[in-house]
Amino acid sequence: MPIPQPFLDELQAVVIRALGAGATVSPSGPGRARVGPAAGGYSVLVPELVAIGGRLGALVATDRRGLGEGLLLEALILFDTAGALVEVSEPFPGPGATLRSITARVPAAHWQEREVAEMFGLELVLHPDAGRRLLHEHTPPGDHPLLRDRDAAQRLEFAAASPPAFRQVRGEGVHEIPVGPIHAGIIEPGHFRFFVLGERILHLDIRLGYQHKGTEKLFEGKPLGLGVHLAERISGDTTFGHALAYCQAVESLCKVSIPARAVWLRALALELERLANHVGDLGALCGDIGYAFGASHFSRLRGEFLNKSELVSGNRYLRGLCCLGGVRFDLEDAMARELERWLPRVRVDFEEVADIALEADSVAARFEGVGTLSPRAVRDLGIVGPAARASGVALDVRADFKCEPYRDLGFSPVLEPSGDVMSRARVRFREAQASLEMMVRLLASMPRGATRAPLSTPAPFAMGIGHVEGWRGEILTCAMAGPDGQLWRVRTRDPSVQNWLGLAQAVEMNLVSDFPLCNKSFNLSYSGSDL
Amino acid sequence: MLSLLFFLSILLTAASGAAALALQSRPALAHRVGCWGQLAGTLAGVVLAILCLASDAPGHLRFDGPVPGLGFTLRFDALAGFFLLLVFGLGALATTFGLPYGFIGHSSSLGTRDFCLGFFLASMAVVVLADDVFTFFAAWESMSVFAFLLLPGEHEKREVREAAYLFLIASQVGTAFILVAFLVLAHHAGSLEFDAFRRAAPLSLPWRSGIFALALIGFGTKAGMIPFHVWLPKAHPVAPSHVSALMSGVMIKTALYGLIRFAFEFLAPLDAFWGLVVLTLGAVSAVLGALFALLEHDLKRMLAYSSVENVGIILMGLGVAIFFAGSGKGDWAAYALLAALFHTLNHAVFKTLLFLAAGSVLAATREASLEHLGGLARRMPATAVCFLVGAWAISGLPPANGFASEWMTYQALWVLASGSAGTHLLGPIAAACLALVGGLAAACFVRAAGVGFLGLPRTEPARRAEEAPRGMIWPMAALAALCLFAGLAPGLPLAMLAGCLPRQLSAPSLLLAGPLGLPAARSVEPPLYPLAIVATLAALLLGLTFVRRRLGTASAATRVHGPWNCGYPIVAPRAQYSASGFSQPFAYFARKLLSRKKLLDVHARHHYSPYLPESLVLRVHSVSPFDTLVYQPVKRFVIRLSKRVSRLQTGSLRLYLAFLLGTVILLLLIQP
Amino acid sequence: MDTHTFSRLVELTSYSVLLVAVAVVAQRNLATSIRLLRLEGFLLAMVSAVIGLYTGESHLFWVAAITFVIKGLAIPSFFFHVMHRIGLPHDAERSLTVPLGLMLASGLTLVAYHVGRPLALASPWITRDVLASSLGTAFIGLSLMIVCRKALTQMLGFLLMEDGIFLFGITETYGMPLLVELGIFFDLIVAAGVTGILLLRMGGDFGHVDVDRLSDLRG
Amino acid sequence: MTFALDIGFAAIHLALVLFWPLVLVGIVRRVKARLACRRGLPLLQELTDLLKLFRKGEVIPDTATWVFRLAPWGTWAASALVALMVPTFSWSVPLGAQADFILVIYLLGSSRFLRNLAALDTATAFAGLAASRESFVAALSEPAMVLSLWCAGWVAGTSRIPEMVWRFSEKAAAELSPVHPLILVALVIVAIAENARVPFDDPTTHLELTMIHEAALLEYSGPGLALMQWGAGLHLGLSLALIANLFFPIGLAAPAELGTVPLGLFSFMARTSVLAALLGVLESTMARLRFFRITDWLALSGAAAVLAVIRLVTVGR
Repeated sequence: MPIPQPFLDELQAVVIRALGAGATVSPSGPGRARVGPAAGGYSVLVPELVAIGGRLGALVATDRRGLGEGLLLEALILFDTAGALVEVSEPFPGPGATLRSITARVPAAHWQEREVAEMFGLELVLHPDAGRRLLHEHTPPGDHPLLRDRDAAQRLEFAAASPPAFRQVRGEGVHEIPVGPIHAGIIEPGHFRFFVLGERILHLDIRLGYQHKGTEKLFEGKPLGLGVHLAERISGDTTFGHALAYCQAVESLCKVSIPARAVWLRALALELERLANHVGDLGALCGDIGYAFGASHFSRLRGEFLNKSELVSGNRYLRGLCCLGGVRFDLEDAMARELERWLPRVRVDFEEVADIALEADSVAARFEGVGTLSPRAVRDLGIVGPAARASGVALDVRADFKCEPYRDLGFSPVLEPSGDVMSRARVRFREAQASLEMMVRLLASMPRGATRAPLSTPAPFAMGIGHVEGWRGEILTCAMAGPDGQLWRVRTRDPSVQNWLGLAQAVEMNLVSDFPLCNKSFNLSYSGSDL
Repeated sequence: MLSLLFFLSILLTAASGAAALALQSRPALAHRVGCWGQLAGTLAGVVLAILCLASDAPGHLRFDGPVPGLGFTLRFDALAGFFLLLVFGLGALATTFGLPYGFIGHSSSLGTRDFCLGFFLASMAVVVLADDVFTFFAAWESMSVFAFLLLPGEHEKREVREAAYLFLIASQVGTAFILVAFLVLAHHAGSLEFDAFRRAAPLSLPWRSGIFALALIGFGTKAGMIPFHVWLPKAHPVAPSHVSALMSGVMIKTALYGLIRFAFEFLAPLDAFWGLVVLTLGAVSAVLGALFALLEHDLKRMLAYSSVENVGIILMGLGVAIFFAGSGKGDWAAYALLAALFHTLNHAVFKTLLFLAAGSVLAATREASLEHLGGLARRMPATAVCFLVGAWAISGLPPANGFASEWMTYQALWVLASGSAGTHLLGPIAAACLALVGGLAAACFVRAAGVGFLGLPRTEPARRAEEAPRGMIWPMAALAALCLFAGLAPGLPLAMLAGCLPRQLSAPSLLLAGPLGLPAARSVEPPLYPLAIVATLAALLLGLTFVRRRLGTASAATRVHGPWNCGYPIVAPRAQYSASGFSQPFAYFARKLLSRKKLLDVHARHHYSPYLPESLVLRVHSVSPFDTLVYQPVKRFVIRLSKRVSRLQTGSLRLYLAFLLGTVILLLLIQP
Repeated sequence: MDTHTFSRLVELTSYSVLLVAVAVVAQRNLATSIRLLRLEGFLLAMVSAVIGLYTGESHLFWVAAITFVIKGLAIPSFFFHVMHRIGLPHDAERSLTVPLGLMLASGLTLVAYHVGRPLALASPWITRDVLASSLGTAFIGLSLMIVCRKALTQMLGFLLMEDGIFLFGITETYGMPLLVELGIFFDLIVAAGVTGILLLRMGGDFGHVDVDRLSDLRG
Repeated sequence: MTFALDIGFAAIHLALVLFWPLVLVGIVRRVKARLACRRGLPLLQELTDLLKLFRKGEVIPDTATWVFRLAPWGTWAASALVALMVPTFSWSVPLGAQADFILVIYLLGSSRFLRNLAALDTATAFAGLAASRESFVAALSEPAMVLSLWCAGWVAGTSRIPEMVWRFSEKAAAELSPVHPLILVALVIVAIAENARVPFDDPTTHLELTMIHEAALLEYSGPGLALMQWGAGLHLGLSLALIANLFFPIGLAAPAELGTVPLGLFSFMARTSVLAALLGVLESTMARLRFFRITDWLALSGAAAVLAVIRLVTVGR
């Protein structure tokens, strides 16, 4: 889809106002435009673009010193209503250069700026909360893993360090509750520092990074096909979403057009993943409030969806289904018929359980009015996915960017107005319903033909972008290949990176005992945001 | 013998005080002389008290005063003996504590303070012995004045000064009510002597009710009964701790003493309805006192609020006693009064203990706020154990003495419920209030002990605290032992108290329980034996240890390691519950009652977004509704009035005479 | 059925009616309140049937049946329907906290007893002890109407009050003439219907999220 | 002979009161599992767990003092002491003469006092959280508990629990006053709150921030944890025994009559099992309350008890 001309004109005007007369906007692909590397391209232009309705997607820094340049910081700005993606970039001479923070004006940049700074050795200035984001305090100060001259095989050093400084809330009787990194349940590690007065949360500081695995570094130098396996392991519950985003990125790099049947099958798998997770989340929400009925029946239903995922891909988490150029396995007709028979049945079952669970008074009493996130905070913090839609902000890659096959099947995002836990639960419930509906339509309109297209050689150092509405929200993956045709740099922005900020905001002034419920209503990935 | 002991004790306490004042230029010597002299005096007083308790018939002592008819009359009877025992017994322990404490604490005005303390003790003793209006008032006033003089340890602090003046005003207002009550009685009896009151024919019911109301307000103000309590939590904590202990442990008891004398001796026959009023006020005081104590994070102020609570519990017993006495059920009235007196004794013991422990903490850390304490059990183990025993007792948990008297109060309410129709309902409701008080008090003292003494120290002074010298530990240990003793062998103190009961109430059947038993109100029910319960407990524990021995394996060693704490290795003092945090649910629950305002100030540098504030500060403004609704208007009125009066009058005796004259004229006008 | 069992049974049921009314006060949840109202309807139908069984008056069975249908089934379902149609929030708003509301309810019950005691002692019927609990139920319903801000919860209070009066009527007169009862039911249906229609009209008013309410709920 | 019989009865009571609650815990869990379409753990799992924990070593936080070490023993012993006062298969109990209901409530309070103190002793935030919440719930549930037992005692005309049970078991069902359902409602709510069950607390949760009772145990291990859990089990057992015997006093064994023992045992086990199963059903069908809504339920319990009082006052027993 080309970008509409009036929008391009408006963009051009803003760019000239921000960067001077020399700067131009040039289309760089379907729905994409770019503003060439320029001083202030990040720190000056991005706030301007956000001011006219842009949303900060991902920050992608690359170490181009080997190419005779310095570091390049690219920002992907999304214009959801126009369906456009604008790449802006700013060059830096090298590690140690100063990166002017825009977090004060664009709070959505908060975590990603810190990641860029510590991974590439840039000095972050004017950031209100500069500090370690992924590497913990024990990492020696000079170690910047994503610089190209740092060996991937080299492990992170472990040096003595002082504990992290938290922002303090002062006042008589204010105290802290440190939670994690090890929790009593089987969940991922993360440290939450609550500043409370008794039961009231005054402020929450979230420190992650315990799941940092160096995924982005591991991509470097790998063959393109191997990258899929790595992408599938970014976040265990979004196997297919991440794989799909990676594949889309590489495919756009190689300018491959995917056969229609593969597109349909990918959508089918994506919805299946969404279903399993949304239903599982509803169960977990019930479990958090000790509502045994909801917890057990939603878990049972989640099992059904996982089993059907296994039927489609041979793996309960859809691992190995997505591959470059299409999908690895075709859906046999017998399977399709089984799915068609199963879908109405499971839908009735699911709706019955959800009707009882979400309508139960004791459940509603816990969900309503808790953990409210305002639409304003959603826009400011760049919240994506169901969390944004539960606050009434219509953000859905499937609808906004006119993706195939949703464009043809008539898709509109699910919205809930109030932004509380109930809204997020209801968004999940209704999205699951919509997914079931969508699966029926996908199966009915499934085109025939090949399921995989061959790849061509990728253009070196160009940026391919994958953009997928995963079950948790928008996944952005950027891939670049080197001259040898291997991966040179891959950057993935999981929706969690943005949404953690929303969680911290939503729980303020709530009760301590309601936090786990709020947390579960967002259900964010630690692994995906720690990479 | 009695008079000799009386003079010995009074003179020794007062004279050693005077000596201390004289030696003021050498504070250390002055303090030693004052303390030892007072100790000797109080010990003589204890003997006197025991003699009073043991004597069958009341002894009298009389001097003629300068003005004919205005003599000093004293009466040594068992009730006075009991309160005398509180004054001198606890006085002795407090002075023992005060000797080393004085050297640690404020050393500048030691002589003056000992002087005041001596006269304070002596005047309290005279208050409970006084047998005519003039003596009573002279002692009562001097008690208030010396208490006032003991208050401002630090003149420079505005709140301290304000608390002291509030105390004075409250005392005077209360005194005025009592005075009027006395003068009406005196007018009726035609004499200022209490014996004449006792002998006089009873007044008509409306008059008696009016006098009772005046006395209740007057003594209630002194006792810290809600809604006349506002001065108490402000004034008591600013005194040096052993003085606060005497104020909370003993001084407010003199008001209860006065109320008992009034109700049972001067105003007989009683009216049952008064009892219900006292019971209701007691229940309100108990619940609100406990709640306010729970929300207070200054250790001594918390203890002061808890005195309001305990006075409430005593008043509940007293109310039931008055009710039964008024409805002619002498044995149940005796039981309820016994419960009230027993709780008076118990509260005096554990409140003194807790204030002394607080003093010991204050001396070691100079911090009174729970938010700045913590971890003291490691640095001050003996003080911590004493405080814990006190906390256990004041929370009313078995087998300490607090439980014994609260249980008796429950029993009294239980029989109240089987009274006439209207009181059916009050019994269980008051019992529910008492249960609520128990729960709140337990929460309050778990918090005080847990936040103050356990966990990690929250500030540097708490980290560096040193155990109190032995001279301060002994009195606390003695009091702690008393708490347990009175809880395990409640029959002994009860037997003593049974001798103090007013003549018209006697219930020998109640004391069949023996020295170890806690008698039930209805003699058909068996008594409770705390020692039996403790013995069973011990047996259970022994059995359990045996089982544990048999089950334990050789590899099952005990290791000491950092707390689990969610895998976060650093345990910070700030990461434990604070006192305010602990009581926040209660504050939320009672928010309609408190009018507290909380503000979270979010400071952000101007170009930083509101999502990432520079700093956050929580401010809490807490305003007591009693302050704004009841006390401030009264205070303003009294100040205006006293300004006006002071323009006309100077000496306080003449002021009283004017009161007297005015009242007498008024009464003559009113009475047909 | 002997007299003793009968009086115990009626008293037990009337207490349950009172307890359910108190439970409505203790509930901030609208749906639960409506369910409790339904329970009230069943209990009242039971009382009518029991009295009918005891006295042998056949029209009381008719009353029981109609009560069952109207109070037990029709009105609650209608309210559920209205609630779903306009998507009411689950929480009913009160201007009193629940503990305070319950204190008020207890106080009102006490008043009901004191007011009702002389009446009850004068009553010739064996079920006279029921009088106070029926009065109490009516008082609680009335107080709920005063305390609640929104129309639906006020209607709830009205129905409770009506339940109390119904209980009073049925136990103190052993069944009013059927015609009178039919008249009452008719009133009831009209009242419920009018409220429902009004609510449906004002649906938009309820649909929005009240910020004050949210902040109140947090705690 | 009578003395020997008394000893025998006491021994049976002791065994029943110490170990039967562990089975009851198993029953609650089993019912919950069944309702969640799971098979569930063996009924004696709790006993197995306790034995395992007793054999293990113990880790004591270095922040803690003697209070922390003492607390498990104290809380267990206080709960066990109360268990000796609440009738089980027979209304005669070893400590019958001392079983005043106020003493029972205050002994449970002592147990809680120690536990909360030990929680604050660990200097960790979760334990403090538990202490604060538990004190809050307890302070509000105690009045309701006193009121409801007061009414029961009033109907029976005694303040001793075994005697109340005896008086109730003497009366035929028709004689029971209509205040019984009211007291039952009040007592059941309070019992659920005091035992930290759904909807007040969730004993199975792993979320530290939502815990009330469990958070106080987070730092305990080995025998200390075993005692704490056993103590909680005892508490549940005696609550169920109290409700079963006060409101459904069927088939109680008479003291010193050996022949009535089997029926008494069977009836007691059956009644408490049914109550435990009902608790399991309740826990499966209800979500937990929001923390500050706990007060609403406790107030309802209090109001039910007050209604009972009003009825007793005006109409009589």
